[in-house]
Amino acid sequence: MIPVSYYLVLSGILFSMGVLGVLLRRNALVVFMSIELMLNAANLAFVAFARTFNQLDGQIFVFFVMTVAAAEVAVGLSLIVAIFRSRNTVNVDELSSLKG
Amino acid sequence: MNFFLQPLTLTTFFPLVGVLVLLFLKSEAKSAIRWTALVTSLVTFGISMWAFFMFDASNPDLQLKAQYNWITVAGWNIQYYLGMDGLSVLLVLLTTFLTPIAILSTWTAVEERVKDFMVFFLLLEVGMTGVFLAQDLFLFYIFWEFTLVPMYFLIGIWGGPRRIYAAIKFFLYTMAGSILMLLAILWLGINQGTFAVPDLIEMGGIPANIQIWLFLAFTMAFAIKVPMWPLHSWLPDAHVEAPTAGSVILAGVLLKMGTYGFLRFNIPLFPEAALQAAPWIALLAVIGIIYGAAVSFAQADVKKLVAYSSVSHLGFVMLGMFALNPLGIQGAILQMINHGLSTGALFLLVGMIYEQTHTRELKVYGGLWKIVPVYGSIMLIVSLSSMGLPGLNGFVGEFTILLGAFGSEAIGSPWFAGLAAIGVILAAVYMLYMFQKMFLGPAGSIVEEVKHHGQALRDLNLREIITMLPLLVFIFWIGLYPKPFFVLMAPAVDKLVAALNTAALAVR
Amino acid sequence: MTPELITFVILALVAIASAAGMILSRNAIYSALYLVLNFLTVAIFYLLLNAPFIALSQVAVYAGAIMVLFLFVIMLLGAEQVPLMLKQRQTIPAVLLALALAGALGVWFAGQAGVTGVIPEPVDTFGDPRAVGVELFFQYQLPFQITAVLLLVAMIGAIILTKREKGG
Amino acid sequence: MLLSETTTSGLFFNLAPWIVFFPVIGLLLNIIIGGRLTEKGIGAIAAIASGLAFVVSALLAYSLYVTEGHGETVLVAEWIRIGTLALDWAFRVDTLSVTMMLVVSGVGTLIHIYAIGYMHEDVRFKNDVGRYRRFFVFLNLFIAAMMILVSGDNYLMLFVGWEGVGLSSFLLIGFWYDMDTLGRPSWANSNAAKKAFITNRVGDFGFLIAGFLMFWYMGSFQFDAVFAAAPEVAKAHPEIILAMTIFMLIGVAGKSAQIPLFIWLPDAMAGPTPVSALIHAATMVTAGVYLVTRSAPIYDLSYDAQYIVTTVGAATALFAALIAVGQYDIKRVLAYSTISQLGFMVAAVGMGAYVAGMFHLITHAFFKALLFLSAGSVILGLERGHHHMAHGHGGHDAHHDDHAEVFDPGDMRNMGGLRKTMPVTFWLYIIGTLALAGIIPFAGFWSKDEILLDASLHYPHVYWILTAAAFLTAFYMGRQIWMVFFGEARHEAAARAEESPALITVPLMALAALSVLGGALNLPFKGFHQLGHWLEHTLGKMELLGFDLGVAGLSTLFALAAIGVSWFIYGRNPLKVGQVDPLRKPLGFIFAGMERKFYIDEAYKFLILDRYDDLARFTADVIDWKFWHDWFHDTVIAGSFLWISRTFLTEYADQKGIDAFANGIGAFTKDVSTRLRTLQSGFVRSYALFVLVGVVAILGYLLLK
Amino acid sequence: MTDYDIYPILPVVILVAWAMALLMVELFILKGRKGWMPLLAAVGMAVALGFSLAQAGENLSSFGGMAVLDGFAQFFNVLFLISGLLAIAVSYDYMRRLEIERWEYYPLIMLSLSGMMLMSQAADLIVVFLALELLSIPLYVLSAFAYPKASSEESGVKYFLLGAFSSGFVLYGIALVYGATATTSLSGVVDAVAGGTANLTLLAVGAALTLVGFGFKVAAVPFHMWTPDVYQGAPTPVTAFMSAGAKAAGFAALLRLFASAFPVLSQDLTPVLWVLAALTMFIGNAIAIAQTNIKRMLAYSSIAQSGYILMAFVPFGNPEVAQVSVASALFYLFAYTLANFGVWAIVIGLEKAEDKGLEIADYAGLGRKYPAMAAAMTVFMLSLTGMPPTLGLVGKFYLFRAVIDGGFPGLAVIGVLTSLMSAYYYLRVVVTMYMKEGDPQPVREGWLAFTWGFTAVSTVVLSLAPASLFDWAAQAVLRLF
Repeated sequence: MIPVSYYLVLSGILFSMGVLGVLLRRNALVVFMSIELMLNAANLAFVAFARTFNQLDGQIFVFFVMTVAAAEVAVGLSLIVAIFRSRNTVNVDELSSLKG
Repeated sequence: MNFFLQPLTLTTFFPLVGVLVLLFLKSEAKSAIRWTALVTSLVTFGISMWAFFMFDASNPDLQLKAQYNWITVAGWNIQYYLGMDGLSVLLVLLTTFLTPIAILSTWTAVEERVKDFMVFFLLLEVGMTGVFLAQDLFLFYIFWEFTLVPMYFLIGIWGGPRRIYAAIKFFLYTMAGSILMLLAILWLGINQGTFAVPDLIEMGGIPANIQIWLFLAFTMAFAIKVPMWPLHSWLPDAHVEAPTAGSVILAGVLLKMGTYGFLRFNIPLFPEAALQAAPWIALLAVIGIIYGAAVSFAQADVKKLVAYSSVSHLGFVMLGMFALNPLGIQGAILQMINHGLSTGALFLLVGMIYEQTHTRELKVYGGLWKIVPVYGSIMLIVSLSSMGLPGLNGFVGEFTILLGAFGSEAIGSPWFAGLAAIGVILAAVYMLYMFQKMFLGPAGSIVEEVKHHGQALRDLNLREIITMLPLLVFIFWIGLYPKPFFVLMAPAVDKLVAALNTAALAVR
Repeated sequence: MTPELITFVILALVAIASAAGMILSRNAIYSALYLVLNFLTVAIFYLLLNAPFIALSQVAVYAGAIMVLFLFVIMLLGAEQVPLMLKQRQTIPAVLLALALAGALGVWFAGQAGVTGVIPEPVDTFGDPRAVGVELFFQYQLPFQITAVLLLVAMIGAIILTKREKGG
Repeated sequence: MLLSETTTSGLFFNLAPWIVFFPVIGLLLNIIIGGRLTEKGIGAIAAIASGLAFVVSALLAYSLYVTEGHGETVLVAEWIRIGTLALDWAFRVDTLSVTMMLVVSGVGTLIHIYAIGYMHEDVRFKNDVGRYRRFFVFLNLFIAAMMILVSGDNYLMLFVGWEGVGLSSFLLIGFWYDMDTLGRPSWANSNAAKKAFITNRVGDFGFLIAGFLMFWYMGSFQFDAVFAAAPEVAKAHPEIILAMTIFMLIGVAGKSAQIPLFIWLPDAMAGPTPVSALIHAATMVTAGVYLVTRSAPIYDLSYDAQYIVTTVGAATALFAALIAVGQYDIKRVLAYSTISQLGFMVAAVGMGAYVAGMFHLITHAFFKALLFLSAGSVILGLERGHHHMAHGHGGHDAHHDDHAEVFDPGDMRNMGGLRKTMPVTFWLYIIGTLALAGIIPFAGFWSKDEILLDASLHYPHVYWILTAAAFLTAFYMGRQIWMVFFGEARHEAAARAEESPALITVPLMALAALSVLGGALNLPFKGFHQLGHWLEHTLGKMELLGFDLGVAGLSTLFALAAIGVSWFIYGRNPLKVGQVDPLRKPLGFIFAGMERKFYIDEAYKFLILDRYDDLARFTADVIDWKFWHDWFHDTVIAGSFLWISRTFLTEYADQKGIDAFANGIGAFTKDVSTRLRTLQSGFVRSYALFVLVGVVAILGYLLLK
Repeated sequence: MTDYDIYPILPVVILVAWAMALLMVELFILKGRKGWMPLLAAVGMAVALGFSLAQAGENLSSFGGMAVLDGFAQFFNVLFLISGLLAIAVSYDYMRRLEIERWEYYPLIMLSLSGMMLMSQAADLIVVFLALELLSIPLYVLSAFAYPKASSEESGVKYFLLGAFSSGFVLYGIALVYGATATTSLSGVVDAVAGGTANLTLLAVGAALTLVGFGFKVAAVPFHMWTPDVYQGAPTPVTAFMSAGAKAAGFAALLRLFASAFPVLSQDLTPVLWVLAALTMFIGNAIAIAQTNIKRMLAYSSIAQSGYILMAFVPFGNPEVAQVSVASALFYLFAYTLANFGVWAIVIGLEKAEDKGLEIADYAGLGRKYPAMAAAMTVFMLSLTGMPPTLGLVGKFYLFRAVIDGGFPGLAVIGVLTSLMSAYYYLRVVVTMYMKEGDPQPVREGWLAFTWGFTAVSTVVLSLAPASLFDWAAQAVLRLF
């Protein structure tokens, strides 16, 4: 069997890539996807740990995270849609009228 | 005894009754507002006199104590603790005494937002009295900070052209000092388990190396308030911009809170540190004396001149206090009162003429004595008192201070007092300069100027004379027969000095 | 190298590559599709980690429902192209910091062999829907109810934000 | 309270406080009801108050006479009690203080009477009748203060009087505060007043320091206690005694116009003439002499101190006499003469010749008061003449019109030939002059001679200096007589001058009598020495010198010679209008120096006053305002405060919103803040970047820790 | 076996049920009568508040230990419910005035509130996470509630993106905590640590990452940058609710996690918290000085205030002091909430359509024209500065005491110095109100006036008699450890 730490390292890498996506992309949708990637990486870690302890708790946690992700996506996408309607853009850098 | 019927509680909080009444008055009813404020402050003075008659001068300890547990939950041990002893009794009376006088002086000077003015003024009185009476550090701190607020409004709303700048500066400087004190207070409260000053003094036992830090933290707060050189920069701004009554209270009472703080907290709480710091504070005090006098002399604005003279005068107070012997300390306490009376009176007088001429430039004045002889004579007496003419109050204070400082073991060298005595010469220089430029010599351009506007400079009216009269009485009384005043403070000061001597032995 | 390990490495590389593809694709649709691929590989990992129920949920909910929603919105908004613009001031610090983050996490995880070394195989029913369901409805009753409310909230929110009332 | 106790011994000691109370009552009466009284009434109240003080003094003297000089101390109230410091309001009645009281109240009363008439005219010439009352209030104030000075039982009470007389001197010098001596609108008189006060304050500084030393080494301010402790201190710390006496000497120099603080006295002549006579000749300026005499037990302990004091006195005597020669103002000559004579006295008491000093103090009070008042009479006479002259020309309010030529009634060059128009004054003046010049048998002869004799025995160099000064004294007085009373009138006003009324001349006659007979107080013959014996009760056994024909003869010879020389120069060929002083040519720049007081005032102004002024202005404008206030407090403290905040700004905030606090930091701040403006840029991604920075920082810390 | 006693979470249940009912009821209320909605919502909250108050002194747990009811939770529940009530009081008029009356607003507030309350009652990380989302998601929506106003939408999107980003960190942190201790229950964590089975390194990293997430929620520097933008853009009542409730919820979670589960990490995390607190105080105050828009100014001020509360975390590992310090944080939060709502009520009163009336300069003349309002504002400013006679001073006193007690005088010095800085900008509002001439025209509306009046009076009165509040805060933390 593969040492669980491999999964963890992978999860760390994916998480960091998600973070990087948030930092680099200007398309709000892609930014959002990157956040999903971060959540996903966390889920991987949960499942890996669950396997370590041979416990279901970690898996259950993942289940809840997915639900949360779904809820977030619903709200997040409708926000993005709303702002696209009024500004006709999904470029997050153009959302900078509030500053200082 | 009922909580509210204790003399000290009543003295402190009675002005709130006036505030309450004021809130129900229409702001157009200016006369009613003024009378309400005046009567309130007079009654407060009466109550403080009642307290004074119950005060036993021969007892060195706190008296008329009002002591209740206030916040004793959650590991706190905060008390509502008021008390009066020889160190504070005169200052309390000074506060309640000057307030009605200051209110009286606003009778025609303040026409704008009279109600707000009086509310703030009475609130200020609560804060000031509280500062002098509070015996619990927490309570003290609350009163201490609280005084800032009404004063800030008094300067900021009714002040001169740069009032906002001055108000903010006043607030920030004072607060800058006091927040460090807050930490020191907390340290004491935590480590000694109580905030009650008498208990803290009795406990003692703060290691010398920590004492120094606490001493410095308290010193920051008080030195800014005094103000000691070189922390005086807020003073001219605040004084020049403040309305007359504000200046009177500022000079008369608020500055004393700083010196009183040294006396009440710094010296008894940290005797070892006080002994170590004495020469340094004396040095700053002497610099302040000379510096204040010199700067004062060079001012073209009367009010500024008087303001800077405070730096010089309070230098004397600090010098005397840190002589740490009975002479110096008693002189310092008396000098606090003297400065309150004399400088307060000076500000009143400057305000009275300003009301007519709307200028404080020295160069436009001159020859006024001929035109307003009563005013000139009173100004002369007050100036003389301020420069320490024997027979008037200023001398008694300055003399005992210098005498005490000259032989003080804590300061350790007569040079400080010797140099400070030069301040006596310089005081004459700037005070006479002011008096000359305003009242002597040929009539200044302002006389014509005022005439030009269809008026003539008038002499003091009855109200103004009544305002000044109590001050003059005390100026002479203290000058000629200060013994009753010294008697009041002697036991308390002796007790303080005895404790210091013990500490001095411990240091050696 | 065991076959298992080879599978893992390959899948891991796919996961990383698809994540990179998502980040770097100019077109949001490609990004979404790369993300779906990433989710699918992760689902396989779940299977490898004895979490079949979660794996299925991952495919159904994540790769399926959620990403479809994404694609749907992308299409709705006209698949607007927002340039990638790697030559911006933030790129270098962002990359360095992300590397640092990955490095820090990697170092910690790699050093966790003591805890995460060889683990005994769990019982067969581990992670199957029934076991998960039991946990979910008994032990995790409260969170389960919360998620219900959460979804309700999300629904209300989505409706409010996208419903444009007449004259509003 | 006090009167009830007077009879305990059948004597009047307990009346002592009334020497102060009477004048105080007088001045209060005048303040309160004076407004409703006539001028005569006001003057009468003041004069009676002073007179009553004299009566009390006399009663005290009688009491002392009865008790054979055993004085008493009368306690009025405790004043300051702190620890070991015990100060009382207590009056000391002994022969020394009573002598001073008599002089002060005696001469004072005469001058009060004189002033009733003098001021009546003066306020009319100066066109401000309202000031009449004020004058007498001040005059009574002076009497009260002077009485406190001479009768106090401790140094501090003495100091109260000491400063009190300084104050009244200030008020009276600046009496005509809105003009100069010629009545023109000016700051001159008030400047003179201020100068007097401040110079005196310098002296007071010395007094104070001496007092501090006294308290910390001798433990008291009370005379007896101090004197009792002094010998031990002298043994243990001789330097302390020296320092104390030197500091006290500074006080003496201030009050008694000695080098280096004499500069105020000539200017003090700005005050009305009675003031010059009373305060700046007869009484107040002698306070220094009194102080040294009073402190005799301390001075006796230090030869160095005595040497210094006597040298200062002698130098002053000569120096002032020199300057007097070059003056034209009738009162100024007398003023320098006063300084010079004070020098004699200080020299005397410095030598330990206290009786001689006191003796000269008394006689000088008589004849110098006489001279001043006569000079005042002369001035009034000239003013009257000037008034007539103006009327003669039809001008109505002459002294008020802007005449092209301003008439100075005190300038001797405007006088001449007054012996005809003002005969009474002339004779009175002659008496005063002879007394001052030391011509036998006038009062001045006896007292001055005693000083010279003492000096010749103990301090030869002082003797010669003083003799030279005496010679010059006779010379400048002679010069004055010739210039004022002889020759021809050099101004129309002098020609039209009128004799003064009796109210003025009668007090002068009294003083003249005293000037003639005053020497009888202490004739240097065996069996006389009344004053010496009288004072011995207080000062202890004295060396009472006899009459030395050599010294007396020499000084008389010198005096006569000086008068002769002055006749040769000024009497033989009287000055003509516009003629320069005949001494100017032969003496050259020395005379210029005499005329200009050897530029002492200028030197002080340049070396001290201007420097202090510069220093004060520099401190105020540059150090305090520009540096502390604007730069340090506002720019550095407040500025850095704002800078900190601006540093994190994106948008450079609106300056107006931040008030004036930010002045002076604008440009720099703006630069920095624009550079850092992107921090709060509004960009989601950069916000996220900051979150990551935080995360990495924390994780990095955990990793590397 | 697991117990499902809902009593411990009864207020939450009531709130959720009420919110759902309200959504239904709204359909049946006639168009002109919808003004009943806020009132109904308030009644629901009041009922919940009543139950919550009645729960004082309880110490229960339920749902298999996932939810607890202790003094701490009760304190926060009451605080949240008060915030909620005040939020409704300040909302009603505002929504009508700015024409954004959408009746889902009130249920959303209530649901968010239930998330906050769950947060304080959570004893399991999963509940913490879900509660976090439950409180956040309605807030994302509410921030954008004034759509199609651009600034409001922008604020919503920003808040959402950054919020989701930060919850990613929380989640990852929880994963690591789970990995370190094999449990998500807080008591399990404690047991694991005590039993020596925990991997402390992983635990530290996990705790640090949760700290990041919640640091975002409470606006700690450097996770604060969303705050001013979102506060400015969101409808002002939402901002008020956010700045009081959401912040308090973040602190509730942090306090519970750190004080009860992670004390063992104090060695590692104390310096981190120290720096965070110092930075937050300093930067929040420093930037606030330069603001001219009152909403932004208050946003930075709220950042700074978080810094003060964060100070109380610093000694969390010192058992002798931790009680005091947590209690002081509670106390201060209470004081902050009162003053904060008061300020926002006044800001709402002065706000005009199209973001007018939001400059500090717009407050000129308030002191003369509307003395009571200005006086109340002054009280709030003084309270936030920490001046008497206000609760803010007492709160700071308490906080600084905890910090000094914990042995961090340096931090206390930074604290007092930064309060000095804060005095400058708080005072500027007072200066503008009283010392400058102007003609402000605030809305005069009963509920707004009630809000600022009530909070101002409470702020002053409680400062004079703070004992009961002290006691409450102190009791609240007793069972936390």
